[in-house]
Amino acid sequence: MNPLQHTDPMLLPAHFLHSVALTIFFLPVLTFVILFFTGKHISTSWRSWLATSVVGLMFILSLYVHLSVDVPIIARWSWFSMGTLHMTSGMVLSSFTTSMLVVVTAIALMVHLYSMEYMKDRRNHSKFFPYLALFISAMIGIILSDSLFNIFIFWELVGLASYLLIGFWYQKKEAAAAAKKAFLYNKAADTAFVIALGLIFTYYGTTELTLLRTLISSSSILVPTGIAISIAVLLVLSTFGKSAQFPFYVWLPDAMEGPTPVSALLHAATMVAAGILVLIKCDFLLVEQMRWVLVWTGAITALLAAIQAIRCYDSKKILAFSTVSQIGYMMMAIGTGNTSAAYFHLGTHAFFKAGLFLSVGAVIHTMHHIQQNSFKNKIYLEVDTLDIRLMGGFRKTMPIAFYAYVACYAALIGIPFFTGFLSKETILASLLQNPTYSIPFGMALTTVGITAYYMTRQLYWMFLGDFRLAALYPSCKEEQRKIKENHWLINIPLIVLACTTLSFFVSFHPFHASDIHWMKAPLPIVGGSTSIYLPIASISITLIGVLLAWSMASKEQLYNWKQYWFWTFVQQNYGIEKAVQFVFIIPSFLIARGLTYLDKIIDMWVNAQAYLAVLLAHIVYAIDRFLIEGVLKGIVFLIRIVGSSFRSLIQGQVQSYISTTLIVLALMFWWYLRQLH
Amino acid sequence: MSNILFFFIFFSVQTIGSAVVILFTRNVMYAVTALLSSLLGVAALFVLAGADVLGVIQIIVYIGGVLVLTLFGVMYTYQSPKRYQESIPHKKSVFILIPLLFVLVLLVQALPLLPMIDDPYQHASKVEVTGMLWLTEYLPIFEWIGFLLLVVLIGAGWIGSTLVQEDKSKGEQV
Amino acid sequence: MIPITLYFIVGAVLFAIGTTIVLVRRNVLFVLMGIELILNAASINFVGASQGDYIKLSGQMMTLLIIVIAACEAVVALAIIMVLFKKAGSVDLMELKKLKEF
Amino acid sequence: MESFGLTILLWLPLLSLLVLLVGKYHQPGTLRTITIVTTAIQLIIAVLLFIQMVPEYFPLHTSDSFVYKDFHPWFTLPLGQLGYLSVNYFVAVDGLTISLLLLSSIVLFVGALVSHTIQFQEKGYYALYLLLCISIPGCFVAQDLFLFFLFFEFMLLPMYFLIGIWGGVNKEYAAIKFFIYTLVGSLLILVSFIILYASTYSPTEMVRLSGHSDITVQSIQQAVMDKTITTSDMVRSLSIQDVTKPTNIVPGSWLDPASTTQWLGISARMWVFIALLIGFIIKLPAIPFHTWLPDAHVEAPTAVSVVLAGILLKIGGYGLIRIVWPIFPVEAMQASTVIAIIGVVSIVYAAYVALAQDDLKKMIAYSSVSHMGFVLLGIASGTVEGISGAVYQLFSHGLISALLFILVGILYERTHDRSIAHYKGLLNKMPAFTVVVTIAFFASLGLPGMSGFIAEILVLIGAFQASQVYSTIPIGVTIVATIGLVVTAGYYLWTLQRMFFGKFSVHTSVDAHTLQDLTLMEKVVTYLLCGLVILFGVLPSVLLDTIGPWMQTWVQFLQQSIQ
Repeated sequence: MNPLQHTDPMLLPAHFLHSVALTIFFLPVLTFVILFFTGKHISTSWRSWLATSVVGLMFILSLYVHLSVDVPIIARWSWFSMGTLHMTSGMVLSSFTTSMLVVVTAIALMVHLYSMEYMKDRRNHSKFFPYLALFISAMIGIILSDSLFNIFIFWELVGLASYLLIGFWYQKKEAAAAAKKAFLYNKAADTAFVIALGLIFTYYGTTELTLLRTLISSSSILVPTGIAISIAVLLVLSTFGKSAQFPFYVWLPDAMEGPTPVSALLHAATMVAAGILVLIKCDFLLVEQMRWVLVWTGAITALLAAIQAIRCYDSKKILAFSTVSQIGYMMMAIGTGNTSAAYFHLGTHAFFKAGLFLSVGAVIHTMHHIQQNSFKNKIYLEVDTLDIRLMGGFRKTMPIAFYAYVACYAALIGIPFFTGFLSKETILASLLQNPTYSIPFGMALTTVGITAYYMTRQLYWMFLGDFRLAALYPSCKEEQRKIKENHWLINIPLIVLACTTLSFFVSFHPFHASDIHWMKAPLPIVGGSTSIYLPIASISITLIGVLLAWSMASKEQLYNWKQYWFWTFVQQNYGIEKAVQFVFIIPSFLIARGLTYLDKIIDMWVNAQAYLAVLLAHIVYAIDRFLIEGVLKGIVFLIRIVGSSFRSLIQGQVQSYISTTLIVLALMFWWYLRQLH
Repeated sequence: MSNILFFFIFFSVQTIGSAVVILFTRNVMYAVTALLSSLLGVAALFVLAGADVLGVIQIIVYIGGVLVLTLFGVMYTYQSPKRYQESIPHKKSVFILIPLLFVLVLLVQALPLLPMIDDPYQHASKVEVTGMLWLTEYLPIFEWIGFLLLVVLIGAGWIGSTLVQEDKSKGEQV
Repeated sequence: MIPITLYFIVGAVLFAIGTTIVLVRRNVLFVLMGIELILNAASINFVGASQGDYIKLSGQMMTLLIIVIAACEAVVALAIIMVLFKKAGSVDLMELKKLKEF
Repeated sequence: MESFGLTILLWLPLLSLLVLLVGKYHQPGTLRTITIVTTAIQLIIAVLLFIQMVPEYFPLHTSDSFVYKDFHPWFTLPLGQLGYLSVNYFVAVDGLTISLLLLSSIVLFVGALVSHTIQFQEKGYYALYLLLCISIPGCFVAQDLFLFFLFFEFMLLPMYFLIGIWGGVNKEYAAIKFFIYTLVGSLLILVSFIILYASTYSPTEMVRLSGHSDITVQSIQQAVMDKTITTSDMVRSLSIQDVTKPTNIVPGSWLDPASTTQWLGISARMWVFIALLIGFIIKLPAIPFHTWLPDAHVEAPTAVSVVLAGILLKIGGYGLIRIVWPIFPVEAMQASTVIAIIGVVSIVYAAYVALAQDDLKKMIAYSSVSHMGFVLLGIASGTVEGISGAVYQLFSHGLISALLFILVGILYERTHDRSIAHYKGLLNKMPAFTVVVTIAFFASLGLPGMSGFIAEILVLIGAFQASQVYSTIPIGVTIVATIGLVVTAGYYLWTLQRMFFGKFSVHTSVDAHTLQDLTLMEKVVTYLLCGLVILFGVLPSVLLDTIGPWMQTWVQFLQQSIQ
């Protein structure tokens, strides 16, 4: 060994649990590789079972790790080195990270079980499970990594996996466009992450979060306030992209082009959760001076997305807007410094949002089957199977999906005895504690009502009343009746997820989250509702929303709100996309065009140089031709005359040759004899 | 003017005159005859210069050998009187300048260089000395010359023989 | 004795005439005769120049050499003339232009 | 004995060249087999050299810093007033060289594999290709600037003919443009080398040539300081070690740091630095010396584009790291802000221009310019991260651009149409091709897990650090560079969306029946490159642990010089 290569004190040996955790990480990577390369060579059911059982194994291992971890244990090894400079990879196992691991693997397991049936007959099936595995492994990477550098890597890989999965049905033009849009919005936000990473590395010398935490808390490295604020702002900006916050959130509704299980995973556990997760991990980097940005962005996002959901008819997009809105709550929580509340809401939201997506997916699945069967009967339903205006009456035909939906719905709008109520109360309470955030608090409270409104509306249109598609195509009535209930593989995840939304699952106190027992409390839940008035207020607002929706929904006519400019504006994402188009994309293309011309100008300049050189050559050639060559030609002409006169002597006759010889001989004699004188 | 000088002039005129005849005649036979006269004149000039032996050799070799050979040549290449009669093209008269150039060189450059030789032994015979030198000092050279002559004769014979062979082959073909 | 100058002049004239024959005449046989004349002119010069020489007789010996060479030359030349005549069918130098370069 | 492998690596193609030229081969493919076997042996040797290489800390610019080394005196030329020129056959391998040697072996091997598209005058083609197989590794291992320049020029000539004879429609224009641009560059380099020659002397060579035991380096240096040795008696060497040593500069010469010679207010040292910089930047290329590249790449046949993008551009970066910066450390640090700005402008500018291209190959060519901007930025940063990133970018871009050009070549070979707008939904027809294209595109846009990411992130981190360590590169400049990342992602994804996704349809000028998926050979080549890209993306330690110490000594040298 080289004596100069000393052991870096930063490096830490690995614990046994780390190898288990690494196994959890590498299992989906392995699945990805195996399934990607075997492709269509193995059957659909084999592929599904393999992927699902791997995720099941991961879930069990995660539970084991979570239950084994007591105090945070960290491993750190050198990933690569440049001389004595090491780039380290760290892994932290704490109750926080491992509980997140459990949440992600649990939801992934549900989604896998669900997908086995849901994706069975779909095109391109051979790619679905590998992409899903990639998605999950990247997410686990974010959860476990202790180094921001590594987090960034998995962060981008999550983006890649979402790109592949959103564009899964690549033949649909919209799907390809949505995938590109999602990736580009994320990439734009990621540049902020790159810059933040560079600044952190420059000013702190490491990107290991545990080390950074120690450095900052001990104030051993003094960083200019401006830099510290910029780092925080940049980190927050980058999470706005992944977690779909204003103004980056416009990619999320479009991302509904992907298969429904993907949406469930993306909204519940992986992609949008990643941003919140990173913010919670980097909480100590978020300086006080900029936290208001988080609160305000969260409040604005929550409100705007909720408003957009009011007039939305796409069953999945409504849920997408609700996700954006709920993530806004989490942002607010982080902004107020109550990261545990954010984390709590993240966990509860993961379950009930997955449940919502899967139950809605079950309905869509049925709709899809109705459409397919109609095709068989030569009835072509040229309709959007996601449109809630065409649904209805599924309460009777699909009771399991309905009740699962209702449970998750209750959790989302914040009905007591459901998990969502607890977590939302905690966030609202922490907002209330800071008097400067009274306006955001008001917005958040308003959003609670709006959420209740649009979710009730969706419930009403989807499950209650009559089957409205049958009004257009009467034969569908029969079809709906035929499909009684979904496959058990779809129903089991629905039942499990519905159970997890009950508040007993996390806390025995139905109105207060302080005695949370959910597995091991990952973070101490601070706050909770301090006054009795807050729950009352929020519950009443929720009830108002529900009742309003009930009364409005029954009266709401098909296609009747579109003429108002406000709703048009809302449905166009408040003009954000237009603004992006005008401020970034069109200028980009103009710049590209312009620079291409500039390139041509440079080229022209180079060519002009070449032409000038050629021109000069021609001028020189002309001089050469008329001046120098003229003189030469004259000489040649003279020589030719002399030559031809001599040549007349040399006509091939011996005598001519002799005469020449003799002349020369005579001259030589002349010369020789002169010498003798 | 001594007798010798008279003879000298006489034979000189004979030699040069005959040469002039060769230059101008159109008849080859006349030319051969004129050549004979010219060579005889040269032989006489040799004798006048005290080279008796050379004069004899001149007559034997030239008149006996070369001239006869030339006559054979004339006979062999005889075509027709028309072709036989040739004319000198006017264009070629320019060539006369070239010999004159040599004469000029001689007169202007060479003659002034000549030493005036005083002859102590007026007209003493050189025959004896010639014989002695032939067989002593110049013997190897003459051996070589003889050998050269042999080679030349063989060569000439060979050249001639190819002609004969060609004739034969032609005859056979016909 | 006869002055060498005279011999030289006679030799020169003979040489001039021989050369003229060589250069001017068209018949190869005439050319051959011209060459003989040139050789004789040279012989005259040698002999004339060695008038006063009674010991070495270099000039005479050289003349003898010339005579022999002349004989050789005549033999070979005539052989060539015959071949030439056979091949070209002519002894006219104006018609023999094979040496012409183009 | 270790230099034996180096000798074989360098001169084996010459043997193959002789075999190729002397024999008559009627069997089709024989010539290609010879070339492939030759490059394969070169690759194996390069890999063996790499594996045996022990990462250690060597003092830079002494002959000890080389792991494999081969030194033979070549000739000594008396040059009158300018003393004696001592030229040696001096080839050696160190941390920087081994990475590029490995890269060039890989790319040349791959280039030989994809040369089957050449249909006429194969003998000439393969002969020129083998000549490249000598000159390119030669350029990397040469430690004498004379030798370096020799190899450098010998690379130019085959390239000119390869583009000019076997190229596309506009090949003559492209070849001449390439030739003139590069010639201007090499002219500047040559002039700089001559000035370097005139301004430095080599005490070690003087000791070696004198043969006296009592003459030492110190005594000679003392004598030069005392001016007892006149300039006409000095032995000068263009060995990189000698030229880069500051103590070897002749006192009072142009390049003497104490000299006050100025022209237009810029010191002579700075002028020579600028000349050398431009000479190598043309090769790199960076804005505004880049316009030869799109034409040359587009017109060249596939294998030649692969070699051009894969290795030839790297020589620019190599020259900057190996020659320019060590000789002129102070000037380089003075100019580093400007150079970083040139690099950033290259990144953003070329990315934007690529966005506007309709020709797939041209787009990739511009992306090369964009990626080479990172090399310039990394070198300008002068930090360990930055320089490692730059070298890693050289390596990674060599692999990725080779892959990209092979893929474009595959498509062009089938349809003779490279227009992006003429294809839609290719994924339906060519699934394997699309998968590889997607991997290549994502690798090129710097997705983590691929080699390009490591390079770019290291360069950016290095550039950020430069703002703090030397306060040379303003943070804003680096932030602008990140815009390039987004635009790069934009044009690649847009191309993917337009060409590969959606329903299948092609322009009427394209024959849809010719669109076959990858053949076995193409699969082997592209999967190999994909595998390498991912390997070096996931395990950068494979390369960086070996070459890292060299980078560190390089930066230490730089820091010592500017103090």
